[in-house]
Amino acid sequence: MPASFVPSATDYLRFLPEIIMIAIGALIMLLEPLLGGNKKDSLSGLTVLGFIVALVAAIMANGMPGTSFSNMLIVDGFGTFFRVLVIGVGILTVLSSAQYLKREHAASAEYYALLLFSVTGQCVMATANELIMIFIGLEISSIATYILAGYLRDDKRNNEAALKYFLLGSFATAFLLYGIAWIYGTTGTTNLMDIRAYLLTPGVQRNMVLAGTAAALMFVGFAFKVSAAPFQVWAPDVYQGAPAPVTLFMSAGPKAAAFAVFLRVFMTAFEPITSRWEPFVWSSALLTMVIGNFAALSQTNIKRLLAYSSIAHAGYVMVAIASHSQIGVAAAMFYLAAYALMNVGAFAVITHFSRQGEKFLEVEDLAGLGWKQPVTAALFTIFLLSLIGVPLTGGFFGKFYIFKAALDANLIWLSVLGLLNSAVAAYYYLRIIVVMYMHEPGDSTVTLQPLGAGIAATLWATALGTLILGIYPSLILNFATSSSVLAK
Amino acid sequence: MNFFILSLIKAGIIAFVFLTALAYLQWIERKVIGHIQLRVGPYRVGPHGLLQPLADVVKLITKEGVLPSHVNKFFYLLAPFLAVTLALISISVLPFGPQITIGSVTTWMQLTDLNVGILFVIAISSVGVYGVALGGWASNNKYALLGGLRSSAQMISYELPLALAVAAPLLLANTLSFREMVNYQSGYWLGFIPRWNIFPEILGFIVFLIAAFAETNRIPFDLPEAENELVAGFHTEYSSMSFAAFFMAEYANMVTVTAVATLLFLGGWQPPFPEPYSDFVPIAIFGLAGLVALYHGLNPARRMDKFTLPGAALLFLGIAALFGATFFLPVLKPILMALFWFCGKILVLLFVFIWVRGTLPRFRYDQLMRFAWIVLFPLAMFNLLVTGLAVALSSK
Amino acid sequence: MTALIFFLFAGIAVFCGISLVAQTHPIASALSLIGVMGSLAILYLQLGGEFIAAAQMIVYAGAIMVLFVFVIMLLNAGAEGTSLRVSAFAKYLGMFLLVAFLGLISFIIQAMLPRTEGVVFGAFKGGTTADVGMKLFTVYLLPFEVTSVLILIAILGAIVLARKEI
Amino acid sequence: MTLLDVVIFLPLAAFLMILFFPKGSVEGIRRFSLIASTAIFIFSLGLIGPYWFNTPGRWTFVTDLPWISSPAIRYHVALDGISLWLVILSTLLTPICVLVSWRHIDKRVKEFFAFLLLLEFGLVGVFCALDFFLFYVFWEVALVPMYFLIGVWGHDRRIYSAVKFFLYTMAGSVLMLCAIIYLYTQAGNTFDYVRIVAGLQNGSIPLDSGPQLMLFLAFFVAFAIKVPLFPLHTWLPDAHVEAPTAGSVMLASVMLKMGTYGLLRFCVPMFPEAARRCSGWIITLAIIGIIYGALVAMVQPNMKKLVAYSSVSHLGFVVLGIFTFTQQGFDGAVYQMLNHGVSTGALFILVGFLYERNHSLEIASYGGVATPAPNLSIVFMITMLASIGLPMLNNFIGEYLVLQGAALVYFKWSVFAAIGVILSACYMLWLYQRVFFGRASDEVSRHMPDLNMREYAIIVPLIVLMVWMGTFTQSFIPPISASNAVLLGPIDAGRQVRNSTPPKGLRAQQNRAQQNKAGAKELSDAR
Amino acid sequence: MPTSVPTSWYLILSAILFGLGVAGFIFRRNIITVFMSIELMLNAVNLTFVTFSYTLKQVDGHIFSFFVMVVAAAEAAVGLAIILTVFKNRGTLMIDDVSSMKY
Repeated sequence: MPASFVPSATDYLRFLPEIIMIAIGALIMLLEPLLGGNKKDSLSGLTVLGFIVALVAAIMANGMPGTSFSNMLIVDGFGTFFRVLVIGVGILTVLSSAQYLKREHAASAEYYALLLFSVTGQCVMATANELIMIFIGLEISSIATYILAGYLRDDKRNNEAALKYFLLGSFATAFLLYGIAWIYGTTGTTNLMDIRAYLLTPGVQRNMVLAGTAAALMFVGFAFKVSAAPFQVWAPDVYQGAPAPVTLFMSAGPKAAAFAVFLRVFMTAFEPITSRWEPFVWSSALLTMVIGNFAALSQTNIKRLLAYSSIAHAGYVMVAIASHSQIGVAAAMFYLAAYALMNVGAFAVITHFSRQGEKFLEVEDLAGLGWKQPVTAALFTIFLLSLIGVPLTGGFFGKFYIFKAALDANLIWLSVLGLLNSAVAAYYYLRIIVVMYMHEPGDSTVTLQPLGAGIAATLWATALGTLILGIYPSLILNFATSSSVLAK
Repeated sequence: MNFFILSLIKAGIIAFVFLTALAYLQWIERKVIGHIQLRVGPYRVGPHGLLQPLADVVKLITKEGVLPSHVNKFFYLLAPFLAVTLALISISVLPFGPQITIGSVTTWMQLTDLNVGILFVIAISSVGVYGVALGGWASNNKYALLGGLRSSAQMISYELPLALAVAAPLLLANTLSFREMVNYQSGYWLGFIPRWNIFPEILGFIVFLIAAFAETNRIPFDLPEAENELVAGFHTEYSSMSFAAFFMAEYANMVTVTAVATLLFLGGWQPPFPEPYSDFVPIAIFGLAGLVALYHGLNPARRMDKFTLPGAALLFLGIAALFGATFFLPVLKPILMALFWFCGKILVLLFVFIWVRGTLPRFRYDQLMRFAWIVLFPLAMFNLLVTGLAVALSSK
Repeated sequence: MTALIFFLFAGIAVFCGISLVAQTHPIASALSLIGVMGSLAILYLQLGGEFIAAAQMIVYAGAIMVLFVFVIMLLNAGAEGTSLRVSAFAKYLGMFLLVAFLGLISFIIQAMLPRTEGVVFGAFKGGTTADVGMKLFTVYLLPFEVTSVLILIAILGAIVLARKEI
Repeated sequence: MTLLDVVIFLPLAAFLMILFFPKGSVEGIRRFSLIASTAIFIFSLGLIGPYWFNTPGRWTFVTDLPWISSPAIRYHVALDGISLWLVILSTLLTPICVLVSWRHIDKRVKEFFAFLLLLEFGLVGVFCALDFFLFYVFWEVALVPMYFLIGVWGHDRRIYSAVKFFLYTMAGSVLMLCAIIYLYTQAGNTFDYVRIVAGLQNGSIPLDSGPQLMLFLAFFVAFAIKVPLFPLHTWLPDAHVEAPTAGSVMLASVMLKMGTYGLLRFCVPMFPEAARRCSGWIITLAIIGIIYGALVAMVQPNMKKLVAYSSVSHLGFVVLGIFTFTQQGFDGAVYQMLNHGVSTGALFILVGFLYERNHSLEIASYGGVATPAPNLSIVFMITMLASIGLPMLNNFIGEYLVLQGAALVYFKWSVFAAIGVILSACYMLWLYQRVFFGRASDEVSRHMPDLNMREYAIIVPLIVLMVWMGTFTQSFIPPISASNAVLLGPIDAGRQVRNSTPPKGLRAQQNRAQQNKAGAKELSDAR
Repeated sequence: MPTSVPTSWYLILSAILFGLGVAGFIFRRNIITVFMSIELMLNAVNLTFVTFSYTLKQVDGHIFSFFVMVVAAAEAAVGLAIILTVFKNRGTLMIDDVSSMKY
């Protein structure tokens, strides 16, 4: 233990994205009372600016990989990938929130600050190299998201969403912590690499059961966070109840970050005991896909439907984890990027569509959108096709890489069942397309406002991203592959 | 000697002295307030009402304990018990003086020492709120409930500046133990200014004192029991011993807080003057007091004074003689001198408490909260920052 | 002596834990939880965790639980109805599963951990405030600093959710 | 960049261009679509070049470019004798469909023609992709526009049918995807069809009989749904009935061929062992399909449904032909694909004409159409006869070849299958009688003008083609049989490896196979 | 009675408390009690950390449980605020009554 530890400049540079976001978050809160009522719009601009600067910092930090702050953080390609991903989700969330918040008369600095902080937490998760950092990052991200989920506090559904998210999230945290406690007790360390080193030491077989138990407990915690079955019960209510832009955010950002730590922990620290955790992940992946897809079939509320779909997509990523290979990691990374793009896009459409008090969110309300706002509908169709997994979209390649990884790992039945599941999934996505294009317009679409600039930007960006990932996936995939080599 | 027996003896002494002192503290308060308000205070029971506390105790014990029918019995009875227990626990870690040797026994004038004594006191005081809150809630009475709620909010709020104010001297002394804290404060700057923390930490001391008022629910922060709004607040429904328990808890808290203030900021049992001079101070004070009493006894203003004042004079002179005897019995010296200075400082602070009660009006509730968060908290924070900076710079 | 203290406070902790789950009134549950925390603090002391014991009392019992009690009182939450929200069957099944889970954990712990010598008070002296502080501000500097963001969020959340108007 | 690439990507380019047309300029969009699709057709005719007088090497117009580095996905397209005609069939039918929809589609015109061109892109791509991944991509790309064509512009129950269509196909295709990925791994990280087939044949790609069977079944189910083979056919009548005319035409004429093409190109040559093991079952299903389709067609009150079930029947022949594993069977299957494309397409178009006039698909609401519209009844008759399989018309050749192939293997199969031919005559003639003969009701005669110029332009080329294909078979067959011989190679090789006694009736086939081999050798020598 | 107990007993105690917390989370209906059950679980975790710290003679476990406490405090602030808003809008603390969204 160093008696005195003075962080060097490199330490700070590797942590710079987070520092920037924290600073901007604090600045925004300080600025709010100083700005007049009209100028509050500029807060969202400032937030976006902060995110962009952080993004640049994250990319710069990738130029000097390594650990920092006595091994608490590790900046590597994997971390940078997820940093960029969650910051990107943050930008898109801000862009698609402005109009919504104005409509709900709820624009305030706190919203943006919380968003910034939440993304900070996710960045910490992405680069954490120590269970303690994972825990704290997770909590920062989660707690900020709990608040955001209940942001419109006079709305009953918002409250309910926040409450359920909070209770189950904390419950999951307790499991995660109990797992961490056990792994600490077994290995005497909370550093991921040291844990791995310990588990690789010959002659610790006796403790493998303990380590396996710890892994199982941590798995429960992570499964809650990524809404994997059988711990997915919170997701539909929360997604449905939270404000639309927040749903957009939390279905992509926190989920991606949770998967980042999930991957990092299970693929580095727990890699030596793969045989012990693989069956959990395997069965959970299958269950998640089945529950998500089949429950989605009967949904009428579009937010709830997409919530179940998001559960199902978590299942696909779990398949990648179950294949416990480097290809699997790369596949999961690619899939999460594609998923974030298409899901953010889909929820942005819903944000655009929802009305005061979260009205007009039944699938049937989209009737005739295809002809009232053809561009919105076309973009939405792209996202839905991508969610189905139709070629030339990011979703397709995501699924492809994942099932390829699974087949490489000889998980044949899992792949077959997973792919059949994705065929089932096609049904409910198609229903949305059907309603958009094949039903006559109703009240909801007739009174629809034109697309706001922020949401339009989000939609175009995500659609373009989805298509690029679908037509030329090497762009992202090469980076994912090269950075899927986790430091061990 | 056996550790347990020694501890038992010490605990017995401390408990006896402390409980008696608590009873008389109330007498002192009534007296002082009386004099501030140009009254005489208790006067009838015993000379100058000196037996009044005893009478009060007898009264409270013999009174019928009323258990209102609508209360939650378990919690209703638990609350005062909790309050008084928690209030008394803190005493166990407070030192009253240095290490002493009596015959073959060497011990500290303290029940037990913890490395984290200061943390312990803070911990106990932070739990102390339950007695009040629970009592207010269990009474099933809206005034009592409001009193309980106010008190819990107030105590949580003021605990922050309190703890922050405590942290600053801890930084200076680099310890959490009361003993070492007092040791750190020994010695003098320039040969005559005592090295007490109050001098560098005057701001911290003020914050501590103000927060202490609030923590003990004293005027001007006695909102929880504001008579004219809340009909005595959380203990409205209480009577007899349970009422006494709340009262005792309040005074015990006062003593604890002043004792902590003394230990942290006022040098504990360290005398304010260098050694040879300080030794004469008690002799002078008690001697003078004895002489004054004697004078008044010889020229009595009232009939009773003929007997009481000479008695008091005798007592004071005797004490003065005892202190004089320390020059010949060095064994006694550390005990007596330490006790004198320590109790003296506590008494001065307690007097301030009473004095404030006699002079200041009560805050409004919102003012009280605002004061805590907007004035006291930043001040304490600022103080801590400056102290930390100074310590960091000077250690390099 | 150590064993005596352990059994006493472990007993209190378990009793209070059961009471937390079994009591119908939230205040009673809250007090039970405080009881658990208090006895755990003693056990921490026994295990050489001076600082953590004090922190347990200050942070948990003194701040968090006060907040709970405060909210319970503020909302004047009444006792739950006697009926649990699950059927009797599920209840018994749940109990059984719980016992089974505990048994399993106990078995794993007993079977897997190397035989340890008894806990002796004072055998581990590394848990003083100084030790904790030293580690906290060197190795664990970053988590410590990052935690401040967490606190900020908590404040922000309380403001967002509980202030008068947005 | 070869001509083939041009033919593949021109539809995509046209699709994108249409997207930029203003919504209002309906006429402009129609004209543009017609010009573009005709141009594509003309370009595609150029593909015949190498096949004009000789049978060139195995693959022509090869383009092989890297697309995605890891996993190694390549843009690998090429043409052989089978693909050639299927591509041309697709490009031919697209302008015809544009013409068919000229007036018929009056809502959301821009989107309709855009989807039609996108569909063409997918179809052409499917028939020439030689990278499995690329094949899958085109396969799915073709799916989406068809879904919209049915769902948006279809009839009353269009949504149900569209979703059913999509889900059936999707379910099959994910299985195929799974198999493709597995194959990729087994083959040492390549999706390349040519390399995989070669590897499977020379044994450099290890594949036990168990996995082989699974892979075969995965591919087979995907293709069989598309064909559709008997128990998996239920989506087809719905889709046909509800689709707009152009949709039905594209669906019946080209999309169904994706399934049979897949069987021929992938299933059989890659997994000969498994194919042989399953062939008995599959042929049974095919024959059931032939007879069942015909019987059900007979009792249909709805013209489109009747034609749809006749498709089930006809495609049963194709599957039968493929799974005889004989040169004749293969040739007949491919030829039957083309025939079916032309004649059933024409039938759907003609039913569409009737629908445009009387707005009904029920047979009962017609009768005596021959009186007010004699020309229409003549072209309908020719088409109908072609569909029945009258000699001199196209279907005859295909069915004959298939039956011959079947008879070589097991005579009773051909007997059963021939029942289908007879039944088809029954239901077609009965249909014709009910629609065109008898006394025309007032309503029919009032709403039944004869063919106009546009309709002539649509139907006459098809009629000509039917006759041509029925009489000058040699214009089409040589490239087909050459390619088929190559595809048949592994099956024959596999047969020789098999040392078990062939089942009853296979002996003749074995002899025949020797001749086939000899024939194939001659052909390859000829090159 | 033994004069001292092995550390595993402490661990079993923590497991029991954790299990009780889970039971409370599942069986209780009052939101606040449910929340308190979570706190009980966190306490159990802390005991595990401190015990392991003793076994390993390291201070890291203490630091971890310190962080757990801090996080628990933050969670409590936010969680209770959420509970307050729920109560304000619905006037109930029973978890069954808080379910406006159904399948």
